[in-house]
Amino acid sequence: MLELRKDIFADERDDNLKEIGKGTQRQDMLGHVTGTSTYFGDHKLQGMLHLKVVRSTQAHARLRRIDTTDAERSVGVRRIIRGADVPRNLNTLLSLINFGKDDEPSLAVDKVRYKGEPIVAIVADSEREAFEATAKVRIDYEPLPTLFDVEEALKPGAPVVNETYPKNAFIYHDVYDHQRLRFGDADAALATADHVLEQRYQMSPIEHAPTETNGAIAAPDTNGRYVVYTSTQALFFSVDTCAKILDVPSNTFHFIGGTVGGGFGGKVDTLTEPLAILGAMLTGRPVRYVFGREEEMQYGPPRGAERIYIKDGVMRDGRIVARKIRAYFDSGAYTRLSSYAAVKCAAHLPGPYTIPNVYGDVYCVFTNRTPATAMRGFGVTAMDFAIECQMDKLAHLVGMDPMEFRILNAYRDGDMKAHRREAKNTALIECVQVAAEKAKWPIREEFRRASSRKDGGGSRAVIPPTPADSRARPAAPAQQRTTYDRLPPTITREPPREPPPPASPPSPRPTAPSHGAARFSSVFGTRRR
Amino acid sequence: MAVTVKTFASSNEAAAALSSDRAARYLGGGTLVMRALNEGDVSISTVVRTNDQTLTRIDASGPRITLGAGVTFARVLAERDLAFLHAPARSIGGPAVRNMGTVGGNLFAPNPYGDFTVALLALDATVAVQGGFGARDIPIEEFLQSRERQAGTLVLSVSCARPASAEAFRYRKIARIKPKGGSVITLAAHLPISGGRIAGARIALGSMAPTQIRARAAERALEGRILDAATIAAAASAASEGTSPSDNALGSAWYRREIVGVHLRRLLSGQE
Amino acid sequence: MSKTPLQFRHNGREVAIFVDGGTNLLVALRELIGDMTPKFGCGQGGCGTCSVLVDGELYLSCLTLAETVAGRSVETLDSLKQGPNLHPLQRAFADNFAAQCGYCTPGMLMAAKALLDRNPQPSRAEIVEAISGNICRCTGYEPIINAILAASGGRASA
Amino acid sequence: MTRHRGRGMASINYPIGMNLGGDPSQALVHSNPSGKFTVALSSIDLGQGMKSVTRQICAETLGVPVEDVYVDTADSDTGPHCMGSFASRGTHRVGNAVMAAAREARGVMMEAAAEELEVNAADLETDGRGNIHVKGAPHRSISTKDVAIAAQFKQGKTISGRGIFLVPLSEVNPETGEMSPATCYAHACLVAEVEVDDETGEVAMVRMDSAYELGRALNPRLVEQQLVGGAWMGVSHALYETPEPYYPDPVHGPRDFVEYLMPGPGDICPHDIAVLERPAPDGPFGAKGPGEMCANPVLPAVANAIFNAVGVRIDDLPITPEKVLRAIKAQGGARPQARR
Repeated sequence: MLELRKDIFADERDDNLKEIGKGTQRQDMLGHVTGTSTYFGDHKLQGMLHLKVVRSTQAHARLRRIDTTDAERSVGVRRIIRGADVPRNLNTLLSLINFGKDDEPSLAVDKVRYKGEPIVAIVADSEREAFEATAKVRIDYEPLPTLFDVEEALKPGAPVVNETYPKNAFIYHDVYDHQRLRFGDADAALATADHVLEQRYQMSPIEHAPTETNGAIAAPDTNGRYVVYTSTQALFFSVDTCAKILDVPSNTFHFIGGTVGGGFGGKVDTLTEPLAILGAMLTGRPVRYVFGREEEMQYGPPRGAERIYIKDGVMRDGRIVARKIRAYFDSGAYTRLSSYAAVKCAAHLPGPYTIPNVYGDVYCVFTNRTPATAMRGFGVTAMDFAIECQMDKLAHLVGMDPMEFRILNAYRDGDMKAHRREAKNTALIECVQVAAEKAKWPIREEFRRASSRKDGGGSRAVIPPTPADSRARPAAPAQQRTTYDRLPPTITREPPREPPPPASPPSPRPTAPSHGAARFSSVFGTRRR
Repeated sequence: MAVTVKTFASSNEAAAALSSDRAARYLGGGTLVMRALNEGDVSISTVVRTNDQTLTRIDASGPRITLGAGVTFARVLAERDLAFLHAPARSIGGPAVRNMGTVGGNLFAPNPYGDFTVALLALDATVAVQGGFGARDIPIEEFLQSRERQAGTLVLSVSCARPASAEAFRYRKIARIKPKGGSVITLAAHLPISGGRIAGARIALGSMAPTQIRARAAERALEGRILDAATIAAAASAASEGTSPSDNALGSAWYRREIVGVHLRRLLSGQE
Repeated sequence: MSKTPLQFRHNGREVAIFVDGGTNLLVALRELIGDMTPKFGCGQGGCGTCSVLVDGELYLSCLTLAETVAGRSVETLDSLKQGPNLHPLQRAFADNFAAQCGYCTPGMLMAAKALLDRNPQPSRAEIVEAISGNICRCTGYEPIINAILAASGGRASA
Repeated sequence: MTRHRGRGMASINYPIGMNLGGDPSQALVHSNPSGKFTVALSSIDLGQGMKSVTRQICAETLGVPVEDVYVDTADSDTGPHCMGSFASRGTHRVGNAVMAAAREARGVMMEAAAEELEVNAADLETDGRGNIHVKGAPHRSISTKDVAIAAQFKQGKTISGRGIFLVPLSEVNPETGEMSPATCYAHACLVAEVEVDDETGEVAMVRMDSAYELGRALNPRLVEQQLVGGAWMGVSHALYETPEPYYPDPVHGPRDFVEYLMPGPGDICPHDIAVLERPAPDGPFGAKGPGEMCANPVLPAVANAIFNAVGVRIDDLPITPEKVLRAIKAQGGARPQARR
């Protein structure tokens, strides 16, 4: 079922190693099959309390009043935690690497921006008692108009989801509401292409659905420290996030994890740790906060949806001459990690192919849904779906075998990629050849002979003249603080920017396409010349 | 307030406890009530159960079979005399759910659950319930139509006539996931044959309305006819008539209407 | 809060505990007895990570009211290993690399044991049916099916 | 009723490590007095095999058997910093950090052995079975255990090493998107065969054939785990999964594993895999990282196979029976394309 093709690229490898390359048993297998691998939830602590959160029933609403009077009197309740109890109740995950602005409270204070947003946390003796108390919290909502579509969100006059980003889009480089990629002159090339195909692709959100839900157990330790058993996928990321939100030095915490029941990207966001620790700080007792399955599925972060428009120009012989892409990441109500994925997505354009003219705009958009996060293939999975469906359509359009079409356009060693770095160590062609062979999918001799190590570079290594866009109007001021933040504003420094490149000499405007050129547009539902 | 568990020796006492306490729920196999408790449903504060042996009795010897409400799907599957109910029983959950889930509980399971009940509806079953005012038998269709109001009653058993032949009763659950998946739609057909013609056709559908329902238009298309291609086609094209499916995570109302006839045709003509 | 006394056999050993009303068997096993091998995956009956055997039958411990096992025998994964020796199913899961994150593994093994106890030489289809109530998010199921085939003396289909 | 078969393919690449770099990971390696090694990490094993693959990297680099190495994850008091287990960075970033730490520890171990054997450390080599001997003179040998004892109790040396791996952060040009997103890329091509029911829109997987290029399969069994499980997830994303079935309308979100659809053990198909290894110049032993990219080619390959089977293009994931059926009806019936 798995075959190692040692014959390919053999000259680049030393296969005479002792441990590397062996199918050694997993270090954790004995623990797994005996049920003795220790996950965060397997820690049993004396006097442990249970934390549950009250979640918003509204997708977008102002919070007129939060009444916890009855909940406080409920049997078994040890502590009610509200936004004001969170030392720094505004954070964005990537502030740890200076990317983006704090935009998300741990507990909502004056407004909720997605259904399921945590408003109040309740720490009680038992889960049942915590549940009973959550049912007694009364919240008075003033519903606000909701936004669920990424393109609607970008229209002028759309309701503002997240006041940190008043245009409902993440701001890149303090200037743009999208990340750009510009390589060559895509419009000019599209105008001279034999065929132009424009299509729309949509990926729905995806839930990570690990069999172990997100959770943490925090307990007071000696010397004023807290020990935290956690399901996090990123231990120090979580430590530092908790230190920031709880406004204490990071060595206040002793995080223990490392054996996690599946993550797939869904255990990076550090959602349970800060509240569990805060609960332990406020009660002096161990506190456990674990997502239920419905919580995990609906209010645990998903991989966000993406909408992608691709417009390609292809010649009759199968060469793609231009690829123009507009992509929208649906980040949900807060940034989390989608902003970063959009940059990764831009870098991924135009897929593993050498195309001389590439144009990309990638947006990270805010809507009133559960904030999205990373997932296996983050920033790339949906784009690969769009690009590879598009490749199949293009091959069909020019009457080529899809395998041969891939090999014809594949990037090779020495080619210039659209993000202006040389392609090295490429192997797409060989993968296509081997997959064709395995599937008994016939491809012609010249394509069987192609190689990633041949015929790249040269004219394919050139950075083409790239016309400069007219510079967009600068967006809203970089720093916006909201009522959540009790600290004086601090300026988040973006990495210094290079000045925009000098405008290339404008390339001559292309003439009308040659006769017989077919142009399709699934986007506008028209077929035009 | 913790949950109070009340265990009674007889179904009478259990029924009385159930009908006297709005916050009480009867615990059968646990697949509904324990799930609700685990998920923080604080409207349940009393769990009523009984060890009454009559609730777990199976009477499958005669032409009319009776299943105690507490009979599990695994027990139905273990009973050779209940072969006609094996397909619906096997379509419930995975093995653990079949070991736990009960015939009585299934009557209360909302969409996308409640597949066994679809079979019982096609078999014109009778539901024996014990309410605050004593025991009575209710036709299953009536029971399902008033299911919302049955929360305070205790189901004792269900009974139905045994189909005349294996051919006369057919069941199919359409699920996205195999072998264990939630119902997109569920179909059961009871087609007694008298003198070569269908007499007393019953077609029951799951996930085609808020509760399991009968496809009366399809039944009419079958009634009194020979089960040939034309009859099957007529029944299939009438299958969605009178249904009111909803959108849910497993499929849309549109999709359910589109495929119900296709699957009824396949079921009646013996196609995969 | 009143507690209910509960006695049952846990992996062959008599245990006596006090449970709160409504406590499920999973909580009783993990928090009151300290057997951490059954896992919480959903509390809804949908994932099978909490699977145990009650009188030899596969049960979802999260949906089992603890007091209903009074006087009965409950077996968890902790009972499989006999001293230092792995059960053939455990050995086969290891040999077939049938675990990644390992979280579904205890439930999978119990579902497999329930099958093999009754049907020592199951077909592939019977194995698929037997593990159908257990979610694995990592492996794609193929190695698990192969492991159970191997443990029953069958040949892996790969 | 007709069921139509079709085949489709897709080819992809995938960047290894956090985009733009700037994502360090550290490792500490030390020996106990018996010559057994511990690797301390704060990286996470989510099932992908972090503990196992770093264990093999450490053993290979030290020149000791894998049984003599134990990897400890993740404790913020004892494990040095790691950015986290995401972005296909485990094997590449953490692997490199472990390699660096193991190299340093090996240096001390060889020095200590040299002192015991009264030779130059440069003349020594490890046999991978727990012994160190003079090159070309295997009888002049000392066990790693004896070296560790000597280092600890006689020479006063710690056989230990520190390692970090950092790809420096790349800037992004706001106008052109010029950047250095990754230092190496994995590759794949996958062929999917499906069967489409033209009356119900249901799609069943028939088989998959694939080729994945991963730099180096450090442990082929672990690679197989990722590729088999990852392709299953790809099928799941292509045909089943969504927490918002009516996106962008947020209604009817699934609440449990019955409503959240993922292929069951009865929905899987044979998958025949070839692994290619073109070592990454900066990968540990050339390795890249198979864990994330393995799902990606499946989605478009399945979509393209559906087109081949019935002639409809579904550009909207997941490709549910409803979407297929609507498209077939809109087209006036299935239009099977040329068999591939």
